[in-house]
Amino acid sequence: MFDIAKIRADFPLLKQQINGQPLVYLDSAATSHKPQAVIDALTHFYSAENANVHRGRHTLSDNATRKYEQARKSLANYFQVESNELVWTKGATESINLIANGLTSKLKAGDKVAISAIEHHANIVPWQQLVKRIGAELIVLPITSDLVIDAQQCAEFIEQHKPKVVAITHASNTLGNITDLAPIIQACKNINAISVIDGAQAAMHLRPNLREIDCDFYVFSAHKMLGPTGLGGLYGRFELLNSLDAYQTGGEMIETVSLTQSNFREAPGKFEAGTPNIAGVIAFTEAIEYLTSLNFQQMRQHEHTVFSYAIKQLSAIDGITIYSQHHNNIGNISFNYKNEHPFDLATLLDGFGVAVRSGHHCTQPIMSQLSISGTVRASFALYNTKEDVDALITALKNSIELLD
Amino acid sequence: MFDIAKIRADFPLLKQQINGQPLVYLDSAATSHKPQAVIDALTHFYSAENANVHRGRHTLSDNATRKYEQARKSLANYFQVESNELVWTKGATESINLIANGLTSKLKAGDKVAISAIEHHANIVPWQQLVKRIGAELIVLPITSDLVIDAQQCAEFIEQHKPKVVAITHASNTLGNITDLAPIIQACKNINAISVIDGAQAAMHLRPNLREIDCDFYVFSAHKMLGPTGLGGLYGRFELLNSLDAYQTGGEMIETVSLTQSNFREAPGKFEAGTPNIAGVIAFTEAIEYLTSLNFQQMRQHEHTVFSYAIKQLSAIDGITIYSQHHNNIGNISFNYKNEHPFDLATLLDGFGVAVRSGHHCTQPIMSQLSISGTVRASFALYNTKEDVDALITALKNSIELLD
Amino acid sequence: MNSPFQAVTKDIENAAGWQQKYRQIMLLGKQLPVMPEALKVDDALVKGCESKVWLYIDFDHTENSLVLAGDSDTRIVKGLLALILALYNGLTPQQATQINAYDEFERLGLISHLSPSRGNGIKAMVDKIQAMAEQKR
Amino acid sequence: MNSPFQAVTKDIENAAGWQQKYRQIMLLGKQLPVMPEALKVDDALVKGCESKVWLYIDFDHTENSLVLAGDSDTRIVKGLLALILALYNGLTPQQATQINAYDEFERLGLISHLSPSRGNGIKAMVDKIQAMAEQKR
Ligand SMILES: Cc1ncc(COP(=O)(O)O)c(C=O)c1O
Ligand SMILES: Cc1ncc(COP(=O)(O)O)c(C=O)c1O
Repeated sequence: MFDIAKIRADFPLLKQQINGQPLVYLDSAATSHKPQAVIDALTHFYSAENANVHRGRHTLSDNATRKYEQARKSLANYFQVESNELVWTKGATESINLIANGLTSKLKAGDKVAISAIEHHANIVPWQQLVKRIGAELIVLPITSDLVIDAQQCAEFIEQHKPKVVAITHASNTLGNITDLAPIIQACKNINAISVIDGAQAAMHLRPNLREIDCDFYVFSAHKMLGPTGLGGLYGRFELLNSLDAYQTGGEMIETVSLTQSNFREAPGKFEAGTPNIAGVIAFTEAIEYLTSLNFQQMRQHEHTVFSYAIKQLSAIDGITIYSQHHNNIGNISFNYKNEHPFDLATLLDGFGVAVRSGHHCTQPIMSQLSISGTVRASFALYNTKEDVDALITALKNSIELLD
Repeated sequence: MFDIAKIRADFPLLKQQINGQPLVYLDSAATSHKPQAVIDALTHFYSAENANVHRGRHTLSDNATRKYEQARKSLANYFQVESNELVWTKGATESINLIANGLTSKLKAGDKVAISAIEHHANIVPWQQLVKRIGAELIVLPITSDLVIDAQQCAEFIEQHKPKVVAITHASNTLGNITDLAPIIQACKNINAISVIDGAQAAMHLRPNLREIDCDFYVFSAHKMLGPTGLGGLYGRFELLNSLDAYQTGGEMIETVSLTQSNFREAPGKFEAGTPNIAGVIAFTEAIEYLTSLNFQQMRQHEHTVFSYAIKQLSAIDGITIYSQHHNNIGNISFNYKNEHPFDLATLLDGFGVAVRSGHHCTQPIMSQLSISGTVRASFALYNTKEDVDALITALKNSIELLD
Repeated sequence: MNSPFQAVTKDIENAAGWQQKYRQIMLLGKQLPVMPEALKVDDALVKGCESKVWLYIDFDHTENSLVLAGDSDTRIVKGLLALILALYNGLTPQQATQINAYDEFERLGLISHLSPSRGNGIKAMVDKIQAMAEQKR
Repeated sequence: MNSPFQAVTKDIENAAGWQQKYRQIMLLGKQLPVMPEALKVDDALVKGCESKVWLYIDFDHTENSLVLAGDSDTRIVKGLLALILALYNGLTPQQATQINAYDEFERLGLISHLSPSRGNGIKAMVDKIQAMAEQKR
């Protein structure tokens, strides 16, 4: 059984009070909370294990290096890939930048790069910069009127327009919709396009088997997966990954340096210049272990139950517009109340102890498409409950009363 | 008074045992240990304050943002600069990459970029990449035969060769030598060259007043300044900083995004794409507060006493060659024993509980210059003592006995 | 303390609980004179806010006083804006520089809205008005 | 267990304390037959080590056995290399694949030297020998 009481007890932050009321945290799409094991790992590292890695000739450094490399194995296991196909970065944003930059010499003027209209800015702007740099063209994959990436249509679009790179999200941060990746990746394979999947939102909720998904690249942020801030990474199919242009340069990533020339190491080392986020990586292992200790089906079932309940309860309130798809959703619900500004709603909800996010959620193109300035977003994670939904609904009704 | 017993008690890691013996940590140039206050700040953040910044409309997020921006103020205070002149990165390596990349459109083929021969790889390779990209030329500033950047000679060299950029270290990680920056920066000003100072080693030991130093850029790593891993930053003179090409792109750093075009924010936001290392930044404030709570003169005096004692004791051992300058040193001593391999010495020292580093220390050009493959480096920080030196000397004598 | 501000803040001070306080703030916003569309130029738009906030700021040389107008597309920010206008509108530069909006917001239990993090533009507006007052003094 | 290895490890096992253990290891290194300079080609250099480590590996088809030679510029790695050579040199591929160097190093209290982090090349060497043995089996 999915023991939600036990799980909630593992997350110290959920015990906070806000404005004199128990916190109801519905902003996990922005960042997730951390289980005690992750926090303890950080404390333990800095108190008893702190050392730089890959460099020392002493016990602390050896142990830190071993744990650091062990973390890569844990994560490889989580994603079902090889350790040397995983690169640590400071977050999903850096991961996408690393890939977009690394593909520079593989593209030429006139080539096309495809993204969708529901991407996070992190999966838009780096591609805009790339195509600008090389005189390539950015094209936009079709979405349905309810803002879902239509896999079949996309596949056809890809085979027709033949982009060299296709970069799409596995799940939308604003809407929560899960993309049906299989037909899209098949289409990429058919035309030899490189597929880049933004897994920032999906990596925790969907525990993706990347061998099965069979994409070329997949990016994630640790802080959205129960791990610490300042850490993320990417998976890359080894040969392709290794063939990317180097991104940052400096210590650790080199084999030899003279004043006139340098040789770089193989992936993943090639992409990890400088001292990494050692404590972050080691603590993140605990997050991965925590996630894998849970039965995946049960976790998803629980998340689904809470999400569906939230959709049902929200829909029952007069004047609420929900923008998110009701099925096939990781658990992010974007909505508005009549013409009220999401800022006002979110501010009042906060007064009741309910933490949601309002705004454009770094997806301005979606907002343009919907002709709105923003939404209120309630996003759920494995530690949320139906009681959280009830608290949201009560607070929402009270807030509406204040507004009306 | 500089109460060293109290200070040591603030660093839990110093109480570790290695191989059954008390740890003697002489590897602070690789990474420093963290005072309890830094560790506590991490725990507290994740247990009671965790939220994403700049985005939320809820109390947790507001508080996290306030603390995050407060950290920038603390650091601005430490370096005596303005908050908006400081950019957070994941470390000194990324900082230099950000600057070298950002200068791309300011340079043209044939321009010169000057570095010294004692630079860390992080302050060599990004410049090699930059000059390669634009057809510019990398030139090497003169050093003296004992591997010190000769400020007067450098100033002349700069005025003669007129590089567009001069990138040098404030203190060498391998040798510890402190660069006399004033004449060099004056020379840069005279010919309008951009000065980039690698402060990775100096930032903690020298508490540099950057207004006074008057360089254009200064980079640092938090983990070498009692702070957490995965964090660093750079100072940039505001107008110049703001005029750099954007580096990473994505959320947070934009003002508006459409599918066809994006506008970027002003510095420092422009250079901080994606979710930052929030916990790291907030915990780093504690490190900065810790450092500033100490009387600077007393701290330097203490460091100097320990360093001088170490130099004296090491010099007294027959067969030891010291490569570091004996005065004007932040506290890094590189040495070898006869023709013994530094790896062997470091391994044996570790057996005695003494943590030093061996190898090329990411400064292969220095090793080529000295025609050696590496050195043993003992590096000291404010928490080290004469007793640590005594332990090093005893362990060294015993190790030599094992080797002879 | 100038009396237009005291008049408008009385109800906020007397509010029972935060809900009533917000209700009063939103009420204030509703009572704010309509900002002429002609004044809603790009220059008057406060940047970096989640909500749209305009602040028009001018100086009446004959009366030696600050002339302010503003608007926002959110109710709460508009109410806070009304407070700011009540605090500063029509004051001489000398008077304006003597006003500490932070203290007033603190007193009203609204200080968190003036924090840099809020991104609601309130802080930016206060800074802008103070800068104008300094300049004209 | 094959006897050349047992012969060389006896002193390590009996060593009193880690100092004596390292002394024995370095002694083993000193006794390692000189590696012909001709074999010290780039291909034999184990990459990514702080020390220089060469491992020459060949297969004697007539004898059906592994032929190994090696050298290092550090004493400790050279001693560990001597242990590896004693463990595998002259074995048939079948015999070699049955050897678990990790267990042996564990038993001798030297396992930390076989960790990926050490960067001393010992692990890389074991992996290389095992790969050759697998291939020739
Ligand atoms: C002088 C110098 N510059 C740059 C760096 C790179 O710092 P980091 O590895 O923290 O990015 C170091 C760290 O070893 C250093 O000592
Ligand atoms: C879908 C998506 N992609 C990318 C990102 C960027 O992640 P980060 O800010 O951790 O770099 C986010 C986070 O908001 C996201 O939700």
